[in-house]
Amino acid sequence: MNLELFIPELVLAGTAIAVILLDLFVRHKGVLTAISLIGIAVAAGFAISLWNGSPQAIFNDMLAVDNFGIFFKLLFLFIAAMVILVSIDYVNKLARFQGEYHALLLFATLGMMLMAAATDLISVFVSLELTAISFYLLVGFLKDNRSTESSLKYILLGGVASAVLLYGMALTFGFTGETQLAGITRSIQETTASSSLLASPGLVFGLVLLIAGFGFKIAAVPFHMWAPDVYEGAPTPVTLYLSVGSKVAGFAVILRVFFSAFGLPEALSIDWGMAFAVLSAVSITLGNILAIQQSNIKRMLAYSGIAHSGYIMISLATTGLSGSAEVIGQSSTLFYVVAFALADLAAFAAIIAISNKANSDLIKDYSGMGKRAPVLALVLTLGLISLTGLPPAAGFIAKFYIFSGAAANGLLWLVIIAVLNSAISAFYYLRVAKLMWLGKPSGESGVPSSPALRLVLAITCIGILLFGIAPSLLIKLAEMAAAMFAF
Amino acid sequence: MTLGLEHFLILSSVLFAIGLYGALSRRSAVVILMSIEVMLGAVSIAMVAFSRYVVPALLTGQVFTIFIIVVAAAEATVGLAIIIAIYRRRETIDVTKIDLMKW
Amino acid sequence: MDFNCLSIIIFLPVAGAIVIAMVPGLSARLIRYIAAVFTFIPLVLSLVLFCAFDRSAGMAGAVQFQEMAAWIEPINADYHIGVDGLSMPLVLLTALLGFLVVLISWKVELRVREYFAWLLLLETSILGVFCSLDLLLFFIFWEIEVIPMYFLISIWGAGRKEYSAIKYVIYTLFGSALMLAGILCIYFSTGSLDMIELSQSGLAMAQMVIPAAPMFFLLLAGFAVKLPVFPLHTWLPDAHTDAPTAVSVVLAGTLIKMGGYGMIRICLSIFPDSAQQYAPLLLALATINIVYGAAVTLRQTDLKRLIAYSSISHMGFVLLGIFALGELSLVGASLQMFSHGIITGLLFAVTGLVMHNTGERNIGKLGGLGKQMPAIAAIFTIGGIAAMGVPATSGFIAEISVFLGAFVSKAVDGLHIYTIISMLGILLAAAYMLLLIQRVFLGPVLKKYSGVKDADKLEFCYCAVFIIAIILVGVYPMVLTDVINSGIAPVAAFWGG
Amino acid sequence: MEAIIPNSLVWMIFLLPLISFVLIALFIKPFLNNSPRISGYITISAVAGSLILSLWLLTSLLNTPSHELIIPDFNWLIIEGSINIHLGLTIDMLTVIMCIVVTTVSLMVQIYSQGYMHGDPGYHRYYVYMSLFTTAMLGLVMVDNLLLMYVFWELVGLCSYLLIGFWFHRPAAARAAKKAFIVTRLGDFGFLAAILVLFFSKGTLDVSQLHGYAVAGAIGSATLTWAAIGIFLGAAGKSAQFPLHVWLPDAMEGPTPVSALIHAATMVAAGVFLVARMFPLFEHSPEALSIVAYIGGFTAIFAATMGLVMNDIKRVLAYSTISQLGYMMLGLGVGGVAIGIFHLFNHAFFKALLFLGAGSVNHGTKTFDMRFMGGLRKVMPWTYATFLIASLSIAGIWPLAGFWSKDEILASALSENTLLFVLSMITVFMTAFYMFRVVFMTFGGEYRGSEKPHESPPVMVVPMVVLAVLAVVSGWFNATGGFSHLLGHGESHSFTEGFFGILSHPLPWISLAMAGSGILLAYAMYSAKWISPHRIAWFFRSLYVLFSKKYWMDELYEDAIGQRLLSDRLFAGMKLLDSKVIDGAVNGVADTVVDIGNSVRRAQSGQLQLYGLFIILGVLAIVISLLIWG
Repeated sequence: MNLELFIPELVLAGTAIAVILLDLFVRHKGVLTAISLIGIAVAAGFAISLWNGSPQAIFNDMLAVDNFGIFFKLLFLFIAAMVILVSIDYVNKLARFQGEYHALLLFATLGMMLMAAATDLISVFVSLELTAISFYLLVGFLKDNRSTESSLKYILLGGVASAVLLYGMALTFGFTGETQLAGITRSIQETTASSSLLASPGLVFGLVLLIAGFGFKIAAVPFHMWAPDVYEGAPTPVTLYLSVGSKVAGFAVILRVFFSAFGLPEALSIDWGMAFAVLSAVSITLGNILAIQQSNIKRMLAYSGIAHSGYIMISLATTGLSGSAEVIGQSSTLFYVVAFALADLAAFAAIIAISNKANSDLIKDYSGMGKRAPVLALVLTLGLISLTGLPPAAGFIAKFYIFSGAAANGLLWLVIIAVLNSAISAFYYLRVAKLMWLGKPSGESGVPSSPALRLVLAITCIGILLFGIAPSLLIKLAEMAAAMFAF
Repeated sequence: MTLGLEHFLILSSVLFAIGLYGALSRRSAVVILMSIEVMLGAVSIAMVAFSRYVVPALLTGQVFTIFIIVVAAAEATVGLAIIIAIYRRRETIDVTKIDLMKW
Repeated sequence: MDFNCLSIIIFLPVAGAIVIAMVPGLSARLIRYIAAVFTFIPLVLSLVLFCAFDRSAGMAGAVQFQEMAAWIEPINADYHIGVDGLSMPLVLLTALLGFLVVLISWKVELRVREYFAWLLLLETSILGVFCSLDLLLFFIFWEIEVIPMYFLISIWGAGRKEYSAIKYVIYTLFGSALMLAGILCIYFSTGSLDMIELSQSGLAMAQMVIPAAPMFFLLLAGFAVKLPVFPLHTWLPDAHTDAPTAVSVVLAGTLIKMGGYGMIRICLSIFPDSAQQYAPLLLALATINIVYGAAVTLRQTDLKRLIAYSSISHMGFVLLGIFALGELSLVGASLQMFSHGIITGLLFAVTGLVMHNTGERNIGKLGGLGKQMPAIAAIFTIGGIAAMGVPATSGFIAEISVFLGAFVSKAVDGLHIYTIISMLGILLAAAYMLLLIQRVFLGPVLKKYSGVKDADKLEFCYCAVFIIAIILVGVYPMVLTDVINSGIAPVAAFWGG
Repeated sequence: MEAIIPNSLVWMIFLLPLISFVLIALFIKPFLNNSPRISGYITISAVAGSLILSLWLLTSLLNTPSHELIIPDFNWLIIEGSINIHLGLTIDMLTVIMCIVVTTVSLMVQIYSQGYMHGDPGYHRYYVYMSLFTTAMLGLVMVDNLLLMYVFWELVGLCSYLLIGFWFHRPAAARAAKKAFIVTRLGDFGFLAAILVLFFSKGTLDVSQLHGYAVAGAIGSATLTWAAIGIFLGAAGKSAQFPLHVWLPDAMEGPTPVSALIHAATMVAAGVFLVARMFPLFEHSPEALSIVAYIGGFTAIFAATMGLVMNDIKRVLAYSTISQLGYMMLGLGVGGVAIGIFHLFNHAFFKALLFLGAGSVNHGTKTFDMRFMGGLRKVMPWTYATFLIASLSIAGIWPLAGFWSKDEILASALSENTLLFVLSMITVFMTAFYMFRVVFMTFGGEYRGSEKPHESPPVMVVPMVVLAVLAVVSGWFNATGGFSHLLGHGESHSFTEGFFGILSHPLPWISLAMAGSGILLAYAMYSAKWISPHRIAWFFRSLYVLFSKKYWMDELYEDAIGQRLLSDRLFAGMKLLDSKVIDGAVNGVADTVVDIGNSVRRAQSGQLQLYGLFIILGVLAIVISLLIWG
């Protein structure tokens, strides 16, 4: 086995451990941030060097090293770096356990990287749990009423969801005799002719349980109900990571698992494609409708995140329905998650700075922010515009890309539901923008932001506009990453 | 009567249902955590049974089960820690009263 | 042309917006001058293009001043712009109004920097719509307009401004959402986003996954909201009523023209058969727009709301001209778009002056202003006369072309009836305009308005520009019809000229 | 002036007033607002120039065998294969006669206005409008294309609007202006429809081409009839024919010279001109022609009845105008172009004179109400003399102008339709009565007003004298049928035996008797006071009320139809529909979405076990739906 292929993960694990250990010795906690960032940078460097090599399997086919995985790994590393940077401004609330905080962030990142690479149900499960457990802790990190409540809700519901997922895996394993994703496909193909495997509801039931288990991760309706509560109570950087990291990782896993194991039309791909289409319609609609009335901005973004999961699920549905001939479903997922991550990062970075100052997450306290902190307000507005899906932000191209795949695969009805919902979503996104620019400021003082935060703001803004105006590059990368699915 | 796969599966699904019922109905967070453990146990049984009956030559299911056990332990640990943290602040672990955040 | 004139026209305003927004420490006065310069140059350039536009018969339908660059290769989207006879006048109109609204906004004192930045961004977006030859590019420009409009109405507006602003946005987004779906369908039926290619080959290259009719209606929905077509029109009165003067001018002058433009450029050119099949429905709606819009106008009591409703009626003529599917009627529709742009632009501008100088917008409370503000009264009367379609103004030429064209068009059955009913519109137009003039400017002088200001030099100047344009087109329509016809001829050829 | 007029000078007939308009509007009014009289001089010289050129044009035409001139044209609106409108002039006798009428009356009125409008704050504005009107009126009679005729048709209407509302601070003037425009536009609806029909049918709007098609029978008879009716509807609006006559009496709110020029001599006659211009169409549609005749005949007597009872001098004249316009229409309908136009020609002079006289009286007494006049023959002798001449002329007393044209109409009516003849004979009586009622009430008896009356200045009197001369002699042009001959259209029913020869027929004696008895009755009631007008009014009280209330047509149009039915019911209903139903639906949908959101939100109760339950329910839902549809 070639361990070189595993270097990024090793570096990250090493960094995490190093951070915990260093925490015991160093006084200046800024060092921890620096080390974490360096570790991420090094890991990213190695990951880049692996880009576009021939796909390989490691650890007995437990993990794959391919463009698809690397694309996500780089994305997670980028997001992690951004989250660490914005956490600096949040640090007064996390003063005590900085080492653990960073280490947990890194472990969560590691888990997500493994999720993107996992090619066996076992490794999928383990990496999923690594991520989840790190997050259970991170969510409760503030130890106040809300934070702990979030954490409790998350872990208990997460436990149930894990059990459901596992039962699905067990059934899949039981009916195919394989935990290897590729093996499952093979087994299904072999038995299609001879036995009535597919006719038995067992495998379908297993598939449904898998959908439910993963649906929990990506907060798809009706498995979404934890998300608003958890998002609201968690420390804001963690909320951010949860909404862009954990969710995106969920999609990475879903793509890999469903496409590798059930990707052929005869292997239920039409069934899960339709299931995702329906879930997507419900998620988009409910997410948007519920977001309208929210008064807490984090909660609003949680619901908006549910809607965005719905949009991404359109591409999953496309993937399921289009079969193996084209990769637009997958590549549009990849593009969308990047655009979504950038927009959410921008929005949350601004929210962190503002809520630090205002000591509140209520939307009404954003009144007049355009006067008090024009740059933050501008970035938040841009982020919201991108989330709405208006040009020239990346969110528009992302939606266009996803919808174009869906329209081509007979999902016009879903596209229409989705585009109409985009219009509804403008209502609550613009409400925040309106309040910031039109409302009366509650105070005179400006909102301070650290250089790190400003860096995040700058990077995300550039990203949003760059991928909104000249998306070719990212689309090409996404297509390269998705190319492994074409067979 | 010999024990067949279906017996194990019935056992497993009954156990899973019991665990699920417990998780959704009991008020104490600790009991819920235990119920989740029951569900995971149910899955383990199914896993091992499948392994034994479907692919007797391999140990896939067993290996999987070991991972499940490990993860369940980790999860329980973390869960208990969180429950303790909650109890410290609110002096209750009744999940129906932990509803600060809603709507 | 080596020199990328169109790109410069499109992007200069947004460059101005960036300068205004980013350069710190600009005084309000300087900002105004910057805005004026960054809109004046596009105006001059578009005038140059208008004059340089090749009107010869051989160039009929040809797109001129094209620029093309690869943009998003994976989905075949290009940066492709150019103008033909259909869009050239609208580009000119947009550039003209773009400059004039800066002058109209000269007295805005609230948050000057943001105001002009948004205004300039708005101009770029509209210009982009008229110049785009790629569906994705078109749609992007189409959507960009929403954000500036939202802020312009909700910050600088009056009355229920936030309600109106969000109503505008939601309506527009619903329309454009459906339009996006339509564009996607076209894209996946044909694999192309190039508007020229699509209009030339129609759906011939389509692998018809989706029948043409749904695509046609999806696209039409977006345009119908913008035009606006009954019953999708209720955003317009609200938006106009509460928008600041300059924004009303842009909204009435150019923004809603995007709807008519889109119908001709996309719905008609790409779906000639569907257009013909469903024309009776749209003609019926056009008739309703005209007559119903005018009838509702008659009962309005708010100055701006009245003019807003009159726009609905007037845009009905555009719809009538478009779906009569005759060459002359289409030329008439295009003329009406241009003409309505300058006429209603003028009316909103001068209404703004009345409201600003008297502080009153309720028609019932105004009166006798002809004595106190003679210049404004004269200007308004000229605008009103043009809106009634009195000859020697552009309104007459446009409406008569629509009527003549629609009446003689043989593409659709029953056009005679639609046309005759629509003619009631000009009768009602006379009624509401004269009633308005009578109530506001005529009658005994009211004491409470003694000493109100009349138009000052600047205001007089920009109104004069509008008036000159109105009269010029009215007296010598060929100045526009030559250009327009070169764009319309290939479209009209679908239904045998 | 033997030489043929150059084309460029033909254009100048139309362009001179236009230049005057532009000059005054763009330079004099903005920059020389304080220099009095200059606008008037410019306008007068421009119109005088046009008049001279018109006369030259007339002689040129007389010297041309075909009595027609072809003037090369300019492209105006050309869309290859769709429409082809050239701006060209058609110069035939009809045009020239109209040009002469328009420029003559206009010139007189402009001169008169120098006195009448002196010192008015809107003096320059007045001449702006007047110049524009003259331009448009000349354009209307000269152009050779139906669409361009419509252009100028509307423009004269616009000028009429502006001039009626000239004193716009008076609510009545503002209302009257609006009413005039809207009512005439109602008629224009028909004109426009006719244009559409003709364009649809033949693809051209060139007048001479349309004539050609009509004469050749190339236009279907139904099309032709509809087109002709449409055109007549337009004409009826402009010429205030029943039922669109209601605007003209109110239009008297404008300055009196305006009434003289626009609402007596020229613009209101444009409807008659239009029918004459398009006469070949009417000729080939008997139905349309009889509609013209009946409407004209009815309007003549109908308006006259109202003229009997009015106390406002201008209103009497207004109803008289409507009545005379009815005569003209009748003449067109029963006799042809020459007869109608000949009456138009004569009427222009004497009616303009009557209005100028009324203006002069008003200048002296500051009122239009005849109950506050009387005895003015002593203080205003010139006005009295000219007014009397005009009154005799309009009453149709031999050998004044009115006699000649009116008798031709009567003669034609007699040969065509007895009913119309009887009606118009009665009208002759009424005309004489109401005109002399005016004469006696105004100039006879003793002065009843408070203002000290005085004769008008020479600048006003001279035009009246000139017009008085014309009001006497203009009828003589056709004493031997010369006028009819020039116009050429149709057979002349007139007595062309010459100046005295006409008296050898019985008909003139009948009409003279009717007129004479009208005058006698007026004398008996208002001068000699043999019969009390009040007793007559009481005796015929129902008729009196009917006439003085103008048959309640204003109430019917404005209150019942305009306000109650349309505005308050239909339009208000539509507005309600718009705000409540259509917009309400939109807001309702939005509110519903929010409401749904609010109720669904309740499920998010904060109870984590409920959340878990939803996960399980979700699984079951997917399973069930897969079982059903999968």
